[in-house]
Amino acid sequence: SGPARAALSDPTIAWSYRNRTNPYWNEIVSGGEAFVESLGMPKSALVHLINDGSSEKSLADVKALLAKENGNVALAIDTNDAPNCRPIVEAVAASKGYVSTIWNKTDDLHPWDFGDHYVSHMTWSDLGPAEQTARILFKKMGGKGGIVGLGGIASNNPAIERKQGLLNAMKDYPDIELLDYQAADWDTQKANQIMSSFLTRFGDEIKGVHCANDTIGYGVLEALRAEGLQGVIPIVTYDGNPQAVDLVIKGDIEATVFTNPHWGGGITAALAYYAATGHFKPSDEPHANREFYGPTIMITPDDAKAFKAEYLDSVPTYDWKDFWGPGNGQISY
Amino acid sequence: MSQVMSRENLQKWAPVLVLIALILFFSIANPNFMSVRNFARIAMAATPALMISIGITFIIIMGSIDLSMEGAVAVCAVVFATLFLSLGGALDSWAWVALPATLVVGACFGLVNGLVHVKLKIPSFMASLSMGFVGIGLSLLMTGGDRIRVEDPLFRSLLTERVLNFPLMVYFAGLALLVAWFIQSRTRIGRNFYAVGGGEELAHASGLNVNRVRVLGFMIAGAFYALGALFAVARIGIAETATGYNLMFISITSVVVGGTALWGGTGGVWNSLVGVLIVNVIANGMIVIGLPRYVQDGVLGVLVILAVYLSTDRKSLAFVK
Amino acid sequence: MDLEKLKRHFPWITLVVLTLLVGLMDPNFLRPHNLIQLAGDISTLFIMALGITFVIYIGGIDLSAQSVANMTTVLATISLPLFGVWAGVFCIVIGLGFGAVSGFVTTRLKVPSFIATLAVGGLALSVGQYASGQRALYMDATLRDQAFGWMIGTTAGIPHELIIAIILLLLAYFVQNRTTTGRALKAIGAGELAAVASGLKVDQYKIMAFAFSGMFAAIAGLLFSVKLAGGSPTLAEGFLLPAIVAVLVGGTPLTGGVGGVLNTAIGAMIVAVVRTSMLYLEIPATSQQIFFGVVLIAAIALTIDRSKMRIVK
Amino acid sequence: MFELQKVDKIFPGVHALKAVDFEIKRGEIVGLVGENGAGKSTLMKVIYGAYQHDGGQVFVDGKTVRFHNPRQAMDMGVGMVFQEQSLIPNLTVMENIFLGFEKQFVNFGVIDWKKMAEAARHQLKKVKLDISPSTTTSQLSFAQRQLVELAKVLTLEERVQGDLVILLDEPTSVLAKDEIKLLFELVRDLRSRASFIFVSHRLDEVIDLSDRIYVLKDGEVVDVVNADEADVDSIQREMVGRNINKEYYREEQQKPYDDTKVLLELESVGNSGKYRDISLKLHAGEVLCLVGTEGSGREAILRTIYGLQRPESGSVSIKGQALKGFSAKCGVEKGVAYVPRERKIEGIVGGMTVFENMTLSQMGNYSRAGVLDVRHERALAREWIEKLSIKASSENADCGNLSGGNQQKVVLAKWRSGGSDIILLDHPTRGLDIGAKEDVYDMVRDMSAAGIGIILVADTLEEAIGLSHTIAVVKDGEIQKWFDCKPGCKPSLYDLIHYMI
Ligand SMILES: Nc1ncnc2c1ncn2[C@@H]1O[C@H](COP(=O)(O)OP(=O)(O)OP(=O)(O)O)[C@@H](O)[C@H]1O
Ligand SMILES: Nc1ncnc2c1ncn2[C@@H]1O[C@H](COP(=O)(O)OP(=O)(O)OP(=O)(O)O)[C@@H](O)[C@H]1O
Ligand SMILES: [Mg+2]
Ligand SMILES: [Mg+2]
Repeated sequence: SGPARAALSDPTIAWSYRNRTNPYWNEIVSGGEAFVESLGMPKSALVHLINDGSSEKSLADVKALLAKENGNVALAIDTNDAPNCRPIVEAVAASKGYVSTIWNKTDDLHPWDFGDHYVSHMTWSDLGPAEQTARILFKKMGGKGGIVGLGGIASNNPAIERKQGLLNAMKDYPDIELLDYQAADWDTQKANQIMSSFLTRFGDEIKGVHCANDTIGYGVLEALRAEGLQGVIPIVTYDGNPQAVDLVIKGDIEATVFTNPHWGGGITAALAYYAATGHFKPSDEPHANREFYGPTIMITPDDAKAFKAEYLDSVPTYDWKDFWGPGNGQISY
Repeated sequence: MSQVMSRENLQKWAPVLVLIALILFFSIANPNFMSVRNFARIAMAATPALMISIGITFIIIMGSIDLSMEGAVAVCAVVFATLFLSLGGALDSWAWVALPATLVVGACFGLVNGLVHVKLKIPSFMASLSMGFVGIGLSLLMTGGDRIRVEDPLFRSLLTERVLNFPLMVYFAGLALLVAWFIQSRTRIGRNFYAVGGGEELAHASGLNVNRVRVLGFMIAGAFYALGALFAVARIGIAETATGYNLMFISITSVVVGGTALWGGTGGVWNSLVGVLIVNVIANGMIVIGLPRYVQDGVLGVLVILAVYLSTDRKSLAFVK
Repeated sequence: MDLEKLKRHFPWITLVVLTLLVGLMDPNFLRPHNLIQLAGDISTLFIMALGITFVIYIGGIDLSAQSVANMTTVLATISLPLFGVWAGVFCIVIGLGFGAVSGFVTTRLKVPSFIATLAVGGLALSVGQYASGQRALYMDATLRDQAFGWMIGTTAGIPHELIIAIILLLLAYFVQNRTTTGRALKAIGAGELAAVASGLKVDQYKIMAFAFSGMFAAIAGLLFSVKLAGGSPTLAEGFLLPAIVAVLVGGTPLTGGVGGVLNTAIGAMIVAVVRTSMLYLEIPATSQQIFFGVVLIAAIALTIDRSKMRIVK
Repeated sequence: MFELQKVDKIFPGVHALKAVDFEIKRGEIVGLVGENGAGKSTLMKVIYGAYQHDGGQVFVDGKTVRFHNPRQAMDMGVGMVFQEQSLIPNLTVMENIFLGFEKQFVNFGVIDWKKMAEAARHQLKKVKLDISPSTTTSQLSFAQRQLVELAKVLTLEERVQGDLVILLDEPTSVLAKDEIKLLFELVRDLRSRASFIFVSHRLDEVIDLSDRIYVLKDGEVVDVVNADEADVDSIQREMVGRNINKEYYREEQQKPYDDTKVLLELESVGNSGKYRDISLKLHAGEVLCLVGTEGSGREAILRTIYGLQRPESGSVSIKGQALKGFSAKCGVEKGVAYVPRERKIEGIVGGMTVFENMTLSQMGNYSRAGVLDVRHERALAREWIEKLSIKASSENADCGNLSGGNQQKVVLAKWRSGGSDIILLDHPTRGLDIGAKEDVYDMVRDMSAAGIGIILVADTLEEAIGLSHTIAVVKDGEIQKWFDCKPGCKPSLYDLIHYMI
């Protein structure tokens, strides 16, 4: 890769993400836009590359953008599928742009192998938090009884980790039985149907539900509501969407995990941008600053109100140059 | 002769037999399956899908196809939620207007769909596929990607209130089914669908305004998509762009599994009811008997092929496309 | 009369017009290098569309292509360490097999291709999910480059995927226009009963068409997983609709017997241009779907040759 | 009352109607004759609004009109019975009869079935057809459907005030004698109310029924004659533009066949519901004719020999070896050719060019290792277009756009050029004009002279008698009687009909 060449002058800032139909990504985008505004540019200055779950489109769009801007790009991206990460960063590096990634990346791929152009990768270690939510769930259940789990798209990293977290927690709870765990593909409708089928299959053996994210949680809640079981069977979710937080406050959800997508969206763009503009030189940073975990905040009925006040009612203004403060340390494999 | 009759009859009733066979199979595999509560759950899951399938049935009878339902449902769901909330968000206030308004929106969406199809002479497959994108886009534009919660207890009572163990929405769906049946068998437009499906050129040559029938067909379908959207929102309590996802292929599959031929002219809404039930029984049953997720797609596929295989009268078919 | 003659040329005229329109907005778009890259990036999707063309050409439809490609990415990744280059052959054969199954189900069991392929797609998906162990897999970089490196590089600024796509296109074109198979497929698309009454082995040809489709889907999947150096049962998500759109926008109607693989090449490029144009026209995120839908309607309205379609269903 | 002036109709590559002047007087029956592709159907479709004329004018009662669709024509009292069947099979008879005009039985969009059935019965009575209005149309026989179509057109009587114009495009080609008689009576009865245009290739019928006869050739009106001074020969001469050989069926060319060489043998072949215990031998150069009423099973027999249907009992052997596989493929490989009755569906592939159609059954002969030799194909096509004087703009013309007759010629050319030596002809001359018929008869003679065996299901008994060496009368799926038809000692119509019914 060699020494970083003269940095870019006002590169195009772009965010490439899955879709707009999901509150999580909307939060990410809002962060990205907040960052762009912090540079004194209008929201609209942020370029959106939406792949609708298609790695093919994701890659094609990025290449097209690089071609259009001649490599003068600061790109923040979730590559949608881990394998898609390599060709993307290779393409960006080849055209001397700058990219920061979140979530999906294969383990054999590292920013430092690309000099300065692959600025950073942030992911969230869902193992720990998912384990914690599980423990909260088990406590609520009195440490025994059957549970069911509904996961995300089976091959997605977060889906795998969140399931693993649940399994880890179970090691300490011999009386908890995992009745079944099925992938609900992050989809509310699917989750709803799977949950109601679970109710048929296990009837009142089900004492608790572990959901891989909030959208799944909504489906499960409604399936329970239909049977008049909401509030009777405790559930835990993940992501900490505003609506989920409200449900935690209402006590419908026992716990969810806030990964601060707003900050994540902003800071990922910021990393790419400030590296591109030469504000800092990635290759001078320690590995811990190039592959790191994002922040996670556990939300339970006790602290939900306070949390809402602090993070949601008025979105805090972040210092987009404090790249690593809120982070959670280097990624370990 | 009589034995020919019985063969035809068997073919005609094959979907029902398949449905019964499936129910028996799953019940044996897991007795819990055979319970009113579970049937209620299947019914709930099937309600929105049934509305969509009824809508597409009319189109398929005409020998056309409609792939716009995902977009249509998204638009209807979002429009409903927005209107409902802006009108007070309680069914016992003026907000009830949102219900009929949504049906109108659905019909209008169908109208545009139909006009694009007949006026621009674009095959329905493409026209509706494109309109699907437009619909998704519209709902996205309206919500900016956020989801809208509809929590009015009266409206949600469609899900929460039960009569004879079945939630209200199931009965309303049944009502809609009867209406659809009436349209199909008693009304002029309904019969014209069959005429167009049986021989479009001939129908035109004998003075039928085929394009008008077409457009009306898509409007009626649109209205039923709107109903589907309403039930979907009632079931989940959320209106969003994703409300319509995964409805396209499954609803068309249901229609065909029910015994309505894709080349038009035959079948009807009762077939679609059976088809929808078959598909939902399979979906529910596979989980109830504890099939791992990764085999479910395959199993569904095989069962669908089997069902269609049994219910098609191959002797009378020269070929299928 | 002249219009009639012109009609056949509408697809590529539309393509050129669209390209120039975007070019007006931003001349950069027209840089050869840029256009070549555009073509290169659509190649994988085009290869899948190429296969689907054969099925639509005989009046059917193949909805299994995406799932077959998904499965292939997994199988390719798994089998690479085992078979090396032969992993490619292995995948292609599997794809061919799944296609043939679809063909068998439509022709022999008389299940409409729309449903048959959807169902067979489900099978492929299950195989993919099972084989992947429900996780994203990645290829060892060196192994990949040894076996399939030739697939991805560029020569004289031309991406190898594009070259592969063009070679496949020429092959398909030859089959379609110069061979008895191609002629038979056309006859089946335009008048199946007459084809039967002329003593053609219609069922075999139909199964062949589906098998082609499966094979091309597998090639697309293989190419894609090599490109991404990995596989997952969802890697090829989002291929299907654009691929079908490419075929239809190119001017091969679902009624069959008309159009062909060249049209699909044009159609794929149209899809690529429309997709990229959103970037150049700076369409806001929430309007992109609408834009795509509307442009699609316009493009199809222009490209399809209705003179060969007696009725528009 | 109804007049066309200088009407032109141009299709891609075909000038179908050239400045046609045409007039129908009140209560008149106008005959319209012409070769295949002369433009009869096109002319009718222009009058009916199915096609729009590109030049000239149409007057109704002196006022110019332009019908943009059949609907408008109907409202002006124009109705048409089509050359091809035009009822919708999956609908009931009554729905077909009132298709597009249900309004009268509809209130608030709801159909009153009783009322419609009543009205339908009334219409069916007009054509003396005694079937339940709620029968599904697909269950009717050809003839019944034809009558239902007529009944459908006759609804104009009630619907439209004033004069009607009813167009009959070859209505008789599928009807049996007595049905034709019934049709003619009807037409005559209706003159008070309606004028008719009557298209047929059977000139005697035309002369018998109509008052004036328009002769169309290559899209031009070459003559208008009054029926009473018209005679078949002169009209034929005008249609074809040359003398018609009196010895129509080429009997004088009939050579005895070689009864030592058996090409095809059926031994007590049976197929439940279609035919029973059929045994026959076909020799080289023999023309064997299956005679029977509609639905007697002849077509089914042909389809079995060709391999489209598998017999349930008995054995079929071709050139000494028994058939095992039953598929069209096998048939063709064994040198069997089949000219189907459903020409547009099974005969030609619409949307494919003439030359592609001609080589479809024999691509093997025009390809090396699966690669086609298109130049060679074209040459063949040009040769046969020439030979059979097929009206097509070129060998690249879309077969689907050829007129019925010319399509048939393409089908024949396909098999003839393919060199099959057992040829099954199902109504080969149905819908053909004399010119074309002559060509067909010539081909039959040539083929039999060339030692080809032919099984023929003829359009008319005369044809059967004229052409065949041997006649088998089929009734209810069984062969009733064999006749030997050497020239000179041919059986009479009466002999045959006696065994047919
Ligand atoms: N839809 C069409 N498109 C192009 N050409 C057509 C079309 N219909 C008819 N033609 C051409 O117009 C001419 C007249 O056809 P038409 O069917 O009127 O002949 P016809 O007198 O009815 O013949 P036949 O006695 O065989 O029915 C023919 O050359 C035919 O090829
Ligand atoms: N492919 C087929 N499948 C089912 N039934 C058939 C088939 N072909 C013929 N039949 C039936 O066999 C009987 C004989 O029909 P066919 O058309 O052979 O009469 P036909 O003797 O050819 O009369 P014509 O040739 O004068 O029309 C009819 O009842 C017909 O419905
Ligand atoms: Mg005609
Ligand atoms: Mg017959």
